[in-house]
Amino acid sequence: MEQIDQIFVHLKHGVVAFLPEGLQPLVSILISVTAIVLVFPLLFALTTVLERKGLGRIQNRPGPNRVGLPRLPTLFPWLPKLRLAGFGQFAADGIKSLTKEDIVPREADRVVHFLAPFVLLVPVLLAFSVLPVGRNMAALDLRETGLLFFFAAGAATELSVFMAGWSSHNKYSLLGAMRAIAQMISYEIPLILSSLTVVMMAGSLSLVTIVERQSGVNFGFLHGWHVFTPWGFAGFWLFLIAACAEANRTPFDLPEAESELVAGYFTEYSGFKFALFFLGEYLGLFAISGLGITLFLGGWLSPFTFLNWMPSWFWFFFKLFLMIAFFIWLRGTLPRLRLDQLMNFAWKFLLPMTLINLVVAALWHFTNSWNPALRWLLGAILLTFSYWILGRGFEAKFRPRTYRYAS
Amino acid sequence: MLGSGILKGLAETAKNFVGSYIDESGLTTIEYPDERQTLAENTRQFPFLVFDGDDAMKGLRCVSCQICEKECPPQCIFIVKSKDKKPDHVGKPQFYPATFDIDLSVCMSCQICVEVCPFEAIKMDTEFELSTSDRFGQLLLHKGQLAKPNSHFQEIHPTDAAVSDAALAADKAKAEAKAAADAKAKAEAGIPRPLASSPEAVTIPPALGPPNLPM
Amino acid sequence: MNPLHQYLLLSAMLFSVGLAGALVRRHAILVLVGIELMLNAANLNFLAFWRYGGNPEALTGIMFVIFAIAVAAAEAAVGLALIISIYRHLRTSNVDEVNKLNG
Amino acid sequence: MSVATESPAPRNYEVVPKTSPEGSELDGELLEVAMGPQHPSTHGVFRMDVVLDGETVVKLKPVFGYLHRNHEKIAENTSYLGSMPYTDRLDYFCSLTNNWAYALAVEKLAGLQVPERAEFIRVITAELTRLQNHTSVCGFLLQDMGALGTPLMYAFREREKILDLFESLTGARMMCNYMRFGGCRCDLPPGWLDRVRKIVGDFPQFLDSYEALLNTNEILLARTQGVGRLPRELAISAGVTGPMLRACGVDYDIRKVDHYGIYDRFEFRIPLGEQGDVYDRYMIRLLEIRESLKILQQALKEVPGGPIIDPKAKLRSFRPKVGEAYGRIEGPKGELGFYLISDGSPNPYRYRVRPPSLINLTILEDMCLGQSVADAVVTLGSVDIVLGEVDR
Amino acid sequence: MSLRNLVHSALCLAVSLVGLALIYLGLDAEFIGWIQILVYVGAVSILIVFAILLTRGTEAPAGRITFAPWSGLIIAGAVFATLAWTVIKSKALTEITGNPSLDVSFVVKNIGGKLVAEYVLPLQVMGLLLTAALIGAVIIALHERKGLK
Repeated sequence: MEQIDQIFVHLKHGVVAFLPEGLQPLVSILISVTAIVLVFPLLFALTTVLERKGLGRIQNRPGPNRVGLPRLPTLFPWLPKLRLAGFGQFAADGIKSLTKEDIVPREADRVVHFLAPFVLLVPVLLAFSVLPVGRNMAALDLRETGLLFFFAAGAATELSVFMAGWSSHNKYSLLGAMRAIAQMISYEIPLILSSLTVVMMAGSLSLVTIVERQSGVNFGFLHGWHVFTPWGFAGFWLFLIAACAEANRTPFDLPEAESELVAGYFTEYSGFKFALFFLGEYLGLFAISGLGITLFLGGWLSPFTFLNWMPSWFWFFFKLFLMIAFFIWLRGTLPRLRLDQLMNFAWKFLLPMTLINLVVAALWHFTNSWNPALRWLLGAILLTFSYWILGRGFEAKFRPRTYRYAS
Repeated sequence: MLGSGILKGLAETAKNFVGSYIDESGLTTIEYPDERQTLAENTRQFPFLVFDGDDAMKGLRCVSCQICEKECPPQCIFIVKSKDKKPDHVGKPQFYPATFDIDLSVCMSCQICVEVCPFEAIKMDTEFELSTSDRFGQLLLHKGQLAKPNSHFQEIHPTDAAVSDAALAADKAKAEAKAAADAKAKAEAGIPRPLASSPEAVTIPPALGPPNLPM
Repeated sequence: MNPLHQYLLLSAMLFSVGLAGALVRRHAILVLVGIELMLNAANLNFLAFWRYGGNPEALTGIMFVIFAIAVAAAEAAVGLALIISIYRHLRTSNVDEVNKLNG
Repeated sequence: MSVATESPAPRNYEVVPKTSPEGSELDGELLEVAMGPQHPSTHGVFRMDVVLDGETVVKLKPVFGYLHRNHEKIAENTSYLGSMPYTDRLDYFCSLTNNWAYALAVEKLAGLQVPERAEFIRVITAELTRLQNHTSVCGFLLQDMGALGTPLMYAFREREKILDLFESLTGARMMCNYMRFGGCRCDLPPGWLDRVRKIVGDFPQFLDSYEALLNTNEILLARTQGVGRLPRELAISAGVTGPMLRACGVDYDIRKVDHYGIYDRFEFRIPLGEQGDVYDRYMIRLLEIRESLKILQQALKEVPGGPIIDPKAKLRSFRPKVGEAYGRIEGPKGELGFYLISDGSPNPYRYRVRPPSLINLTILEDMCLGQSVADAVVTLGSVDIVLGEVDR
Repeated sequence: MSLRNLVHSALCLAVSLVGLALIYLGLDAEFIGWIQILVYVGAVSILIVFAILLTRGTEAPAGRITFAPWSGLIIAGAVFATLAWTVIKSKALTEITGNPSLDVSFVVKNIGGKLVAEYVLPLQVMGLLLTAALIGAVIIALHERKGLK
């Protein structure tokens, strides 16, 4: 089992060991980079199909189920028609986007227009490098500043959004970019503050250390994930909401609100550049989900100690899958917020909640000697109470109505 | 509490998601080329001209009265009346359409031509795969492409066909009775005159069962 | 010429570029950009001295830079708000045309 | 329409000139966006010329006519019967109610009596039409709000069943062309009423789940309440009808006012809103569906036998006597009326449609001013327009 | 600084700030480097482009070099020359040989510790300053709008 768990690590070490001493660090890095660049885009490809299938099922339709392997009757006459339940769709989409005409508006700022998708993609891919996807499987363990690196990389994507929106010379793009930036800046604060609780408790900015800190065991079988504490639970949901907004997912998909802004900041992109934006968006979602998993859901740790025999990377990707499924589920259900409501929500609800959560986390830290149940209850009560108080303002304003009938 | 409505909605979509795997009847999608829906009997797509017998051009019921051409709302029917006449199903000599074109790209499948036709000559087809690769030539359908046998009509619209066949049979019976009476009268008068046409020219398919019409 | 020299020269260059921008360009935002550059040049100096100075454990340079970044952010926010406000009033963002107080 | 005088669509990125009438303070910050005619949420080829201050709408001009097909003039040059299939294409979501309104006008003109069975069939089909229109409109509204089609798909799933009914009755799913002057075109196919009963019986269950999906959803509440508010007086003076008018609290339903058809035989209530905002419009539609179900249940109990068309009605060479008539019904979108003048010829001398969508759309600017673009889109969705009817 | 298009200038500023952040990383100041990217690239440069858009200066020739370009350049050049001369000639600097292999693993923890111990007063002041700046910026930016309505 240990072997399977560490199979990729051993593989890498094996390859590296063949090389001369001087090349080893370089090749080691290159292998990690290649792994990231291969695995996550592949995951993206699968996700697009899964998302469409899942949304289809939510909406009572089968979703894509036609495209499988091309038959190529001249080459393989014996090959039957394989539909693979529609999982060939992503290849078809990819080929389509590659072969489509790349249209650049006449008035666009060509250089910036060209650079924008790459400026989006590069930081997002960089962000993956600090995520530990399994035991000993972080491409880069920044002992000092792992989390900070992640957020710095995330902050750089805003620039790309602006570049795309501004250079297209399209009003929808511009409005979409303005919305996206306003939203990303606003939601970065709750995002950082909610992850700050974890940093406080783990006492480290290193994601690897944070995962290791969660490996404690409760009740003899349950791993001590942060989500099993009141501040971790609240923090996880706050993080999830903020992550949703950072990744521009429903109900916070205003920047690309189809019914209002056509496609938001990438309205004027077509062909492969559009695909890159799409890829960047999804990779951003994966990265931020991966961060959520690392911070709150125990990273690559299994949920129960008796499941420890399963490989650690399996658990990471399984959790990632669940997170993405949750995002798809949200997308299939919820309508979209309005910009001012979005801002109000960020500043008047999320921010106070995250601050209170910080206080609760501090309380948790200093009541270490208390009875665990009491400690739990105290945190839960504090958080529920503040949630209720903050939610009341909304409920006073908006509520379902009852209607009268004409006599 | 804030969020309860969202949770309710999520539960609903989850129910539908799971339900779509448990009970496939909720999925209304029909995977078209592989699966085909049985069409309702009343389905109407595009008109066709009914003919009796085996020879399409000979047995065409249309007498080129041009009512449909006049009534057609988008004016997609084009008829040129013939110079000569040929016998219709009761044996009466009638004009026939020398040209009968319907423009598929203009037709809006309203069925008014069928309703106004006094000769049961034009009916609606249920064929809907009408696309062609040539938008100029092949969308204008000519008489030869439009003519379809009565058996086709009986197959796609059995109820309507029964009514129409009964009406035609009644017509024919009446005409034959009249002809017989005429002949008798003529015979009685002692001046034999030939019938307008030879009865072999008209072949009428055996009428379907008795017209038990749901009214 | 040790590394410290190089960093200091770079910082001096950055400072001069910022200064030139602030002096030459008349667009208020670009003036602000120039000031940002100068601040960053100062930060670079602090870090260089912290790194190569005698007492890196004291972290004085880093602390200074942290505060400088915070101040710079605040300054940028207020400065840009002012520029927008001025633009709304006077329809210009050229610093030379903002001369209402000149009487 | 204003299309002809419209200047060509503005360049993609254009600053409003400094000499805007608002005064020099605001100019330069305004953004003029032409939403449509190719825009995902304008329900067809409709254009809103919006002037935005940031995201706030300061000016909105609805521009329509892209789908103008000369409907009225064509009808004046075809026979009375020939216009019937064209009425299907006015509001292509509810062709049967369009048919009915037109048939009603011609029946008034020609003095035809509709047999009782036909009246029942008309009520049943019209209410089925209302069901499918209201469910899908609510779906479209939520789609405009960003609910990614889930409510719309649920609505379409139910609509599909109703369209199947229409198909087996009239031969077509949307372009039914079913009613005739003095009755209906053909009788019900065997077993049709049982199918309707089953669908009507299952519909409340669907409605419950539809309402559970989003009705109490906080995002929906926040997006719709207080948005696109239409004052009662403005609604009355602008001639707004249908669910939009009733959402403002005005008790006006032509089914109750005119007693056309046999509606006075059925018991149903008229739900009324208070605020006249998007939420009210949405909820009024959902409540109206329940009332329609009540009508359907009552009507399905007692469909009589008999002829389905007035024996006096002629298909060919139909020439009503000289005169004029206005026939109106409560369509799903509002008062749908046909005004006809006959000069005794086979074609109407004047043919005029009162399209509810168009008249409800005229007050779009009043509802959207001062709100954000997102609200304008939602407000447009709540008006329930079909461009076939708006542009004619 | 010489580009005509203001947005291009702002984007170049972002690039140069990223470069500066990389230099900070080279100086073993990881924390500051990432903070630099987070604050400058993520916030300040975005703020600047926002301001550019709001003042509609993107295409306007308002940013042209008009006033006394040469005097400004000369002053800047002189400043650079003086600084460079000082740096190169400075005796004190040559004595600082530096500590080429600095273990920086203590930095982040110590920053936290020092912020709430030695530097607690500056931290408070900084918080106050940021709050004041936030409120001030909001008031300045919103004030005019209110007056119009």
